[in-house]
Amino acid sequence: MRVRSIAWVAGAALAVTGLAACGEDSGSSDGSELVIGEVAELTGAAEAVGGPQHNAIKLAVDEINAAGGIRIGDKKVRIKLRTEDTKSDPTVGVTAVQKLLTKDGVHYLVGSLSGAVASAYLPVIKDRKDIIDIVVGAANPGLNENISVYRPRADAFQSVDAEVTLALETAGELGTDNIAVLSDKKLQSNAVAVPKIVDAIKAAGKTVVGPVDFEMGATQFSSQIAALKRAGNKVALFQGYGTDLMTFVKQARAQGYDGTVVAASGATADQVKQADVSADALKNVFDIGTAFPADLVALKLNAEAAQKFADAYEKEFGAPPGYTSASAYGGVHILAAALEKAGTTTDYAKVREALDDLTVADVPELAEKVVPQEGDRIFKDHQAYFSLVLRAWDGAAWTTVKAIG
Amino acid sequence: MTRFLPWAALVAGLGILGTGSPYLLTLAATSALAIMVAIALNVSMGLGGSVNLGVGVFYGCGAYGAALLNTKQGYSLGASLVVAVAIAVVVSLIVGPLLLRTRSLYFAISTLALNGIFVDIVASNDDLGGELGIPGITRPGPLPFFGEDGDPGSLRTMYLLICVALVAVLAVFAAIRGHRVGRTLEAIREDELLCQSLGYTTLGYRVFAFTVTAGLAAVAGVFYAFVIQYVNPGPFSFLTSSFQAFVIVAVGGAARTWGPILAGIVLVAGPSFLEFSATTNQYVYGGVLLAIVIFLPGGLAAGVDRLARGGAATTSSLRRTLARLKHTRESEGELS
Amino acid sequence: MSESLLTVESLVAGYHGSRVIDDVSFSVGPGEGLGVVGANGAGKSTLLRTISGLVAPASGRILLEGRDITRLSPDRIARAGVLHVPEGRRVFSGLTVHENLRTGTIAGAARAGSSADPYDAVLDLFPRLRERLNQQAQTMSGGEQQMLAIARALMGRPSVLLVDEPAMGLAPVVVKRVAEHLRTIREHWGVALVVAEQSANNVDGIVGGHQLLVDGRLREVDSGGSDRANLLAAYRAAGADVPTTARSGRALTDGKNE
Amino acid sequence: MQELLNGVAQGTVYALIAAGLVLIFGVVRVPHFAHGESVMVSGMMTCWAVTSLHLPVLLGAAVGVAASVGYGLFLCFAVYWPMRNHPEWNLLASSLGAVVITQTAAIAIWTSTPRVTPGGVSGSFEIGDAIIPWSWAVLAAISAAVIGATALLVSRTTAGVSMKAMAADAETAQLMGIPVRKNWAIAFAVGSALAGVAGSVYSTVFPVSTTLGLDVTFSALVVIILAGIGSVAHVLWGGVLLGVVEAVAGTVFPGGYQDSMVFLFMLVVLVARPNGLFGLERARD
Repeated sequence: MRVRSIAWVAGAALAVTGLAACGEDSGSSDGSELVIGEVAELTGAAEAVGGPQHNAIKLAVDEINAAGGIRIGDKKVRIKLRTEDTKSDPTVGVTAVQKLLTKDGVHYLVGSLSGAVASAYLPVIKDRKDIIDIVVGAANPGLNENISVYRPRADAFQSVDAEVTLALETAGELGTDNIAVLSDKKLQSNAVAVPKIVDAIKAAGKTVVGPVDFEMGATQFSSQIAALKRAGNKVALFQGYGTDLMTFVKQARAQGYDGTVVAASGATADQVKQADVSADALKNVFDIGTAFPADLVALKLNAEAAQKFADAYEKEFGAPPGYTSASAYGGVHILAAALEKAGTTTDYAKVREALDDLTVADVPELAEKVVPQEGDRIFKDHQAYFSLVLRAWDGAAWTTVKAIG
Repeated sequence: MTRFLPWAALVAGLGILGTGSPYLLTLAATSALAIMVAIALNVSMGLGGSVNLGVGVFYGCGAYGAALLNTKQGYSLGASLVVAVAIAVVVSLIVGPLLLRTRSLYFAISTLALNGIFVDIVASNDDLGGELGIPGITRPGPLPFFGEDGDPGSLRTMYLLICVALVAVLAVFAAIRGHRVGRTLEAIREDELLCQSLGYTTLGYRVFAFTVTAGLAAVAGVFYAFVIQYVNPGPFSFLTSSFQAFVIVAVGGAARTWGPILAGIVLVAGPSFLEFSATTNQYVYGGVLLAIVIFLPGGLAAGVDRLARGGAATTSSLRRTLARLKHTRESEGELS
Repeated sequence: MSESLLTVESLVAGYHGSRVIDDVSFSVGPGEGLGVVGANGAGKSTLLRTISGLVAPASGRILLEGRDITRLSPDRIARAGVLHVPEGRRVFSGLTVHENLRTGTIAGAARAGSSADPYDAVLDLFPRLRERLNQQAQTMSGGEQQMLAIARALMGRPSVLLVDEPAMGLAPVVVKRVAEHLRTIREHWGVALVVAEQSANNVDGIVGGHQLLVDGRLREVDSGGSDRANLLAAYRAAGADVPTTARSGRALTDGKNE
Repeated sequence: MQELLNGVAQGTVYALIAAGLVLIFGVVRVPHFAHGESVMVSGMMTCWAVTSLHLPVLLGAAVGVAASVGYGLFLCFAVYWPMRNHPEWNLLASSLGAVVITQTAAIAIWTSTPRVTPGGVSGSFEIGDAIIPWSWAVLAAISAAVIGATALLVSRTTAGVSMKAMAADAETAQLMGIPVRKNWAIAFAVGSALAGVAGSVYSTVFPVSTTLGLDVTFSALVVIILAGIGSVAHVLWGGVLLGVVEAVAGTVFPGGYQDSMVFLFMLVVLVARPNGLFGLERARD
């Protein structure tokens, strides 16, 4: 009696879910509205970076809609953003993408911060010629080799050369033979970038300390610092997020490590403040990365658009943009510009063509400095390249030391 | 005859879901996998009373085994299933007797540690894909009756195979639960010393439960690899897999055959139908979990049960049996 | 019987729906004793555990000095003056003798107007314990642990002391000594004693002849002395098996569920 | 040398957190997996009080500890106490539910950026060739002192003895008139206070984030396993041992197996001595 009743409820629940779900496939919208799906890491491990990325996407969509929408031919099409949280979990991510594709009839995706999530949903979209996925977060290699994926965001390799060059220069000045590599082992991009860094250093005739691993969100860097000190190291490359860089620097200085640190972390002023790191400790710490709006303003590159974006973002969300915010913001505008140029939202081959041919001048909203490829194009093989800058902390803000490339 | 009705209802429900969209198929397939892991856990936790917080290890063994076998050796789903599950069983037979020396919370923590070690190994070892994971797992072709183009991407085929596996895993659980072995496990859960004094080799039974859990979880893992076509360490960590399986069992009702199915629908599949913000979803998840464990100590299965019986208090016949056994032993021990 | 200290009226209790004790009534006054005699599983412990609040009764009342304590929690019943020396002694392992005794004071301290700290008086009664104050309780012999368990309860200045199988597992000499202590407590301290035992012989000297036979229901046995034949006769009269077979326990506790 | 001292400093904090958990788990047998959330709540509140209310660090710490105690007592009486007769795994599940809700709320309030409370002790001193920041020494000293004080409290006061009695045998403790509800409150209040002290002091030295709760709980559980559930004082050795093992593992295995080594060490200890290295007491089922 007992078992049966439960089973009935279970069976009935399943059946109802099934029936309810069968009738739900919604067609695409009536033409006055374009549904764009966002694959977002709003909770879980990648939440800290995923949040600001989501904010920037929302900001761009709001801007486009405030201007009436995307101009397709003689009509204006408003964007409806459908956001699905992946919980930073690949399994949930696959379900989320399927939901966007099926239930919301989405053909355009933006987002994807987590490399693992992107790798997991890739099989779902990779052979789909009717889908265009603008990846503005995940930096792991290979993603953009797929027909559906475009990446207007620096991949894992773009800062490698600059980092190694700076590290070698510094090592030369200090007359030291070894360079340490600290690597966040949880970052997928490091799995490919770090071996490349190590090879480059070795090729220049220096020895490598490490790679010394740490884990995202570590509170303790003692053993890493001790390893550096044991090796008599004077120059370290730091491959990880800004929050971890701050923790490392603060502890390293307190424990008597005074070497130069070259990082590609995208650290923000907020992170420095939250971690309570002194300006003294941040002496000889350099961060290399794609230019932030503030850098562009300082270097007078794309300054107007960058300033506009930074102001709008700060006004809307009460905080400065995060690590991938500018890429995310630019990504939505790139997609909109391509759609306008193609003059269609349903001929995907044409939209892809437009994306391939899109030039930097076509997207005045870009809040980053894209390095134009052949023919002033944004993408080369679906990948965009960015001007890098070298930043240092001046006691109140990260300031641009110089532009690279 | 009516015994088979619930099973028919389950099969019918899964069948109806099988006609749904790719989204529904994916959601149902991934939920079914989570439920399978929970059913696997239910053998050692529900029946045996050992709270195994490392079931993700064996889920992962299945998934990684299948991923490696498929991408490196070209094994099919069937062959991977046999080999990967065998690997998980062997691993469980090695670590099981060691870990099972501990009891209750100590056992829970040692299995949790095992889970930590497993994730560390697969994340740090490049041969196992490291953090990048293993992409490119090839699904089997569509089942013959779908025809040439009936099931592009084989998603529907994968879904059907997972359903078969789910029903099989559930049947294994029900069979163990109904068998003398299952009843002995439950007796061990309630009073291990008593069972030992009655001549049962309790460690043997506990290792058996641990191994069955490992094997069934590995089955789920193999299907995970083939349906997602990509494995990386994250989904097999304590927080994602073991935590979830534990919660499903606790919420569904430990030792109850249909408990994990109910809880899986509520906790895993359910949130996808809620159009709340991500944060609200988390609150709802936590709140539902708390409410059920506080107000329905026997889990959802017991709650449904109570509803069906008009609110009468449930009495475990097992407890009565044990009380009787206990008295018997005491009487024998002290009077004879 | 003069004024009644502890009164039990039509008590019914058991576990998981089974009735282990069924319609039990009795009362004891200050300085009086009551032996609860029966086979293993006959419900002695359940009776004591119900009185001290560990088992919730299905029906019936328990009164202490006229006050209804039926639904109080075990700790409040203890603080009201009913202390329970549990089966198997259960001294706190990991605690010293002194610490074990101190846990007992908590029950007494809660009652206002109680007399002075019984610490010295208790140690005078059990001089062996005084020698071992700093010893870990679990390292002592069974007899010493039994003394400690009784002494611990005495620290709570009980008006009623429930003692569950004080002779269990002890050598006859030790049993005799424990019995003497308990009698002293009843006669000189004026504590009401309810003592559960399997053997009527053990209880006689302690409780002063007043005994109840428990076999699920209680039967009062008017045993002027330690008359084993009487007891067996009473058992048969109650319809139970003679308490030397394992079956009796099962039959008595679980009959209703078979 | 440097690593050993680092390990000792970190270990005393683990010990302090574990000591709180020992009180809660030992006395009332609640597998309180939300204990780490108490540490987190205290750390975040301390930081908030110092940076937003501009309170001095000591007052900020008081705010943190108070929040932590409030949090612990709330869970005790809103969640665990009504469930006191439920099976242990139900309590475990409920504590995990509490973790999910607490963490979500904390991220909503404070985001997940790690933060350090400003105004801690600065400077460092040298022992041999090792450089020890003063803040670490202060952290270790406070932790050890608080553990010592708690151990004294447990062994010298009636409340402490009654908690030990409850830990040894809850049922018999009740029979001795030991008030269960009150002792639950004491155990949770004191246990969470220890977590609170750990959280607030830790936040002045190391970054705390809203997501650290479960990790902290795991570390505390490892310490308890090394030390055995019986004693508050043993926990100090368990904590130091964990800190040192972690530090040494980090040095010997720089390749990222640090966590594994700690877990492996714990497993070896568990398998070899299922009741903990220093455990005198039998682990009850």
